[in-house]
Amino acid sequence: MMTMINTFLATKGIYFLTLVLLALGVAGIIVCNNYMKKLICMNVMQVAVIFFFLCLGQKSPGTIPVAMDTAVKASQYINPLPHGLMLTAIVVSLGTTGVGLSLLLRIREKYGTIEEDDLIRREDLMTRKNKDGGDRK
Amino acid sequence: MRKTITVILLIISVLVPFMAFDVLPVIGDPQSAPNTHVSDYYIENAIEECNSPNMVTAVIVDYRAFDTMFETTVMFLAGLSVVIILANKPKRRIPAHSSLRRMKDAGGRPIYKTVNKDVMISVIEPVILIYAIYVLFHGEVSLGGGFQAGALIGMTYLLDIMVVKRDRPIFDIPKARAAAIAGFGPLIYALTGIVTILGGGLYLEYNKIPLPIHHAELHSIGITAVEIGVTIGVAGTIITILNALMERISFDDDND
Amino acid sequence: MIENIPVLIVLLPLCSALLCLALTAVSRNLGIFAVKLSCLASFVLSCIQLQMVVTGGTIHYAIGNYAAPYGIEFVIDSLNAVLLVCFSLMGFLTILFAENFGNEKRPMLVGAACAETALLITGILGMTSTGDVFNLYVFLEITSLSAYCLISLGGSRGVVSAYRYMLVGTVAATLYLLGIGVLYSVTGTLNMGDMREILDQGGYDGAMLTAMCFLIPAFGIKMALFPFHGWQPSAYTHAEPGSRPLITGVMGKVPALAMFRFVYCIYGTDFRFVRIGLILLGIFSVFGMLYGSLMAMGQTDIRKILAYSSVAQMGYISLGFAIGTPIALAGAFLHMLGHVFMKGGLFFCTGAIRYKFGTVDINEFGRIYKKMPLTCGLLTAAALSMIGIPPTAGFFSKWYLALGAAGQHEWIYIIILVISSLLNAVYFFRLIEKVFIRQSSELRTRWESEVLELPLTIIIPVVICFIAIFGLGLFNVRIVDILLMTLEGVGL
Amino acid sequence: MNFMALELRPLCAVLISLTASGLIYVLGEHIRPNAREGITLTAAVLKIITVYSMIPAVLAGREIRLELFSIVKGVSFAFNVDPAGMVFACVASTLWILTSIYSIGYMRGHGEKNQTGYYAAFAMCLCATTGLCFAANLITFFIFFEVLTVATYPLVVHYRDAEGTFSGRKYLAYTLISGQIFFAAIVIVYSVSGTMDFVPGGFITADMLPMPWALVVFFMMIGAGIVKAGVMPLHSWLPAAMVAPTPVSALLHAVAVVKAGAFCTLRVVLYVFGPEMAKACYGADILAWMAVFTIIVSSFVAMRKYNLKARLAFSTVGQLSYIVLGICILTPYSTAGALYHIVAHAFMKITLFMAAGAIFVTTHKKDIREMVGIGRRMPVTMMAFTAASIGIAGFPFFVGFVSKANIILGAVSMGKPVFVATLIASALLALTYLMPVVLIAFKKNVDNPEFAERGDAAPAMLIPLVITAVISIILGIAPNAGLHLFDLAVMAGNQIFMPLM
Repeated sequence: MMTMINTFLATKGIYFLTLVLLALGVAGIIVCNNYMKKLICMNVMQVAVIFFFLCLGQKSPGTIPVAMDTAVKASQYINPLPHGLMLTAIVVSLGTTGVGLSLLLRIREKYGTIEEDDLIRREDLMTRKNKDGGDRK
Repeated sequence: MRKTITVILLIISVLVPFMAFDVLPVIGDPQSAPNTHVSDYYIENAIEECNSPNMVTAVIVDYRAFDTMFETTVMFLAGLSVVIILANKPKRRIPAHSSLRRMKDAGGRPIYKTVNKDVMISVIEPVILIYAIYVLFHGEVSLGGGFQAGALIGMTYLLDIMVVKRDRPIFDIPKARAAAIAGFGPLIYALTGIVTILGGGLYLEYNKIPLPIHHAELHSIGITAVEIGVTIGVAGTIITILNALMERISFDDDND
Repeated sequence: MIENIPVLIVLLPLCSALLCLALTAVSRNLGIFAVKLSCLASFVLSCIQLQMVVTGGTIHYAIGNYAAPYGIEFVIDSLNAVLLVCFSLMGFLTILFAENFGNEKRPMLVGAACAETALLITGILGMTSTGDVFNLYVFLEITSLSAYCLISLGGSRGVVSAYRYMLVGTVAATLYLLGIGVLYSVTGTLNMGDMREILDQGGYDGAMLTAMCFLIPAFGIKMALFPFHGWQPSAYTHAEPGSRPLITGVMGKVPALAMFRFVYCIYGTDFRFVRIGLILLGIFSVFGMLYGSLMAMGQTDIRKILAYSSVAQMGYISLGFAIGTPIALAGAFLHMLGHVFMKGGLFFCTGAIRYKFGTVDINEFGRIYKKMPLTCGLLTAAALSMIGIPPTAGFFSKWYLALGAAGQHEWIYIIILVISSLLNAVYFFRLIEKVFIRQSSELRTRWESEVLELPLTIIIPVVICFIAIFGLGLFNVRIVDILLMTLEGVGL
Repeated sequence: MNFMALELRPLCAVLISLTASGLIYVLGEHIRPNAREGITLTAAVLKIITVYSMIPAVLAGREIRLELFSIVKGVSFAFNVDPAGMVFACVASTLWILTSIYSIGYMRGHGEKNQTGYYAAFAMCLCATTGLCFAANLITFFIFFEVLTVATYPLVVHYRDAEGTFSGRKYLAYTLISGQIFFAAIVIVYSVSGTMDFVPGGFITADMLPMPWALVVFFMMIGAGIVKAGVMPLHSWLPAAMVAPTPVSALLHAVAVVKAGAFCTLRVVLYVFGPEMAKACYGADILAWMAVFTIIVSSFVAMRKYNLKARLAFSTVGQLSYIVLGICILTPYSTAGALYHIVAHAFMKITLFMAAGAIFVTTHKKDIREMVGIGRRMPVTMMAFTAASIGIAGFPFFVGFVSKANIILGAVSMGKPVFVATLIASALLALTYLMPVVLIAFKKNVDNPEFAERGDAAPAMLIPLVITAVISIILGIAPNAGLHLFDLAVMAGNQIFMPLM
């Protein structure tokens, strides 16, 4: 039993960790009431996927993929592709976070809150106000 | 309701991947599919084909250069979006919570008096800038590249606006202008591709750049050109976002 | 030069978007003009490309001249050649239309919004053409980011719905990334064609099933398929009016195309669990078709009606995928094409009515047809097409869907199609009733002209959508033939 | 070149009305009413010429066939002018011009609003009707059938009031639901048989559709037809649609809509399923009994209605079931009779409706009980009304006799005494609900001051209704007069049953 777990952890344990991270991110997005926390959870989730990809690029005897001399053997260096891909993913998540933050800023300026239930209450209030205004006209 | 969904989702998201553990490769296995199929080609041919010992750079800006072009565009897009989103201010504002009402809309950028202005401007900033340029041009051979260089330049700007008063900026770029400049970064990238098309090749086929030199050199030139584009794009975007946010945020420690 | 057309179609809107702000700073209309010109050029090029594909077969365009699994590849088969024509046309029309909704006093903001729309078009066109799964992700993010921004432009409600969409959309993108990560871990490639070849060797069923568990919710969220549609109604309702036709008409279709690519082109119908996936998809679509229509009945805001009807219409498209025979797939894609013009057209009408009268409440639409006959003509045509009255496009796509379902003996799908069209009829005839029959209400006209009912830049999209709805209907066989060139090989 | 021009005639007949409709919708508000109605009349005349010019070819036994382009994969958008379609097309195009003239009188006399929309939708209806007359296959037929459904809707809601809206909704509910079911049935038929071309005698065989399914599909297809034809219990939209102006009622009842339903029944029973299959799956029998039920019940309902138009509406419900019954008896005689009844009923019922409309415009009377002595004020109108009433009852030397006699002949030859009895009884019932109107109108010794002096309807209304009344008498005496419509009907009947004999 212990050996099984040990082998599992040694060979594939890291996947488990990334998936736990992912699950935490998803759960956070659903559970959290605060929009800022949701944004953080979103980032956690993205980081989990980035880990996942980097795990795929691991190679046991390999080193960083910068060629030391002209004769190159494939087994010497780790897989450069996931790193390249994840650079893109990081930039994308950065961009998304930036947009998310600025949206949050707008929300807070308009509604004065970034708590979800509070916000929904305020939206309802606004709708009712608009309707009343319409009737009065 | 929410809790139930969460529990279900958590169970699914942990359990479903469990069946995937069987199929996922063992960590560090040199014979696994991702480590053999395409990656071997990249590792073995990067120097010869792209004249770039840094294989990650070769992948990013040569083999998969098209991705990176749109990645830079995503940066630009994010900057532009922040500008657009923050361009409108609500006219009538719902009164904030009592907890929030304490924060006043001070306006203006915060000034950190703890940082020595003279040291910052005369010593640290030039060093960072030179380092950025080094990182930019050296990305091809060792670690580094356009993103890092752009980020460094952006940081210089951040330092600058932290130490200089608002009315006397050293280099002050309005956010719309900055966004326009950020647009030129990906444009340089895209135009590099257009040049290769004009040279008779396919898009971003660097060895068709119409210059009379060896094709390995052409790859270097192409890579450098797109890295410059990336740098401008990233630096411009960071400046844009900083400017846009600074106009709106009043830090809590403003009045301290 | 001619062989570079696939990439130029995507590049032209991109370059114009990047330049748009700088050009706007030079002169206030120059940026928008450049974007318009590039979108038109991109439409023309995609028409030429369609011709090339029809005569010469599938185009493989290796970017950087690196052969398929090593570099990024654009694959233009007859399917996405047709879709590219349709999407680029809609992009051009939206750019024309959007110019009327900017804030006159802030030219830089107008230019920026225009750049965002152009980037949205870039993302859509790129997602349609690409043959690389990671490249698809990058384009997906470009599409999403620009959509978040354009939705947030529609006032403070828009900001909130954009934020919600952003959270859900990012979850979808992350799930997509995870799905392709799993596929990458067993195949070691990111190229769609190469992935198909490796997966065809067999023995990857577990990984494929896992990836499918991630991919179906991912695409489901992005295309607003029924149980994942939560973000959609408020986002479509509050999006910026100028670019709304593009967001509502085209944005949901591209993930559907990507889903098709994964299910039929990468997985293939030999995949052991394909039946389970298709039945699941069928259940989603059936409930979506009923739910969307039922929800739409209860609304009074025309934008909300149309948003919920989109949930139902996406159900039609995924129903075609769930049936899976070439003819049903052709029906699904024909519906995709038709729905671009129907929903886009209806939102052009909504925008036009809002532009002229400043209202979106259908209870105030009393007899506006007297004042805007062209717009109301399109409104009627698009509504009839949604219901599926011949000879509009909607009828023929429904015909192929039903024929495919009959071929597979899925009688329940035919019954649902009939019920769904009748439910559509309920709320669309309510709309027609309001427009043509209700007592005229007193609406203040915001825009007056002796000659035209609306500015020319609104009339052109309206008229073209009108023609397209009937053209796609009457000449559907030509399009279906072109679509079947690809679909014959991949369907059940 | 000449050959090409000949072949395009069915398309021209459709396009003329379509063009007229488009022109009226676009230009209607910008040109004078005279010009607008000029468009209608010109189109009507052109259409009549086009349609009539095809009669000799059809009589000679040639079928004018025109395949345009593929409308769905494997099926083309095709027209095929056969005798049955020709009969209906002749009726519709002839009556269009008369109804148009009458409409001008009625609409102007009554000062109606929304006339542009009215004329545009009317032309659209005629376009659809002609299209479905000449349609060569199910999908072409269905396209025009649905266009007709939609184009009639604005006419039903013409007054834009609450009542009109309600009856519009009712109309749509009935026709759209049945239309969608028809659509599903077409899909099933196409997927089992692989063809959709109408064939005299049908193309569905028992091995394509096993028995219980054959009956289900039969009723799914026939549903659309019998809803439009107003067969009970699916008739209730038709009396509700009475709120529309009288010319619209004339169109619904006489020219296009209900006849399209009857024609749809004809096509489905005899050209898709065919006599053998229709009999084998018991569809024809069930339908025939529904028709018998409708004929009797509608007569009794009509007696209790005192609104003239409502009474006429229920009369239509009954008369249309004659056609359905004639089709379902499945003999050449009865089929010819049913087809000819399309002609007969069209001319008689349009006379009645035009008369009712003329009375309404001239005296604003709707209720029969208020019309005592009206014959004195409007003698010509009421004479025409009388003639048409007698015709409906099926008296010899009136057009109704020819058709009913043929249907009865068919029933006799099939040995169905109940059908014969029903037909004869209904003739008497028709007398009992239409004759009172005539008797009240010409009641002697009444001095109703309203109707004291003579003042008949305006010529634009009077002339068409006199013409239709005269035609219905002429056709009764000489069924083949002019257009050889009776020959066409007989030809159609023979065509269908030829393979069986």
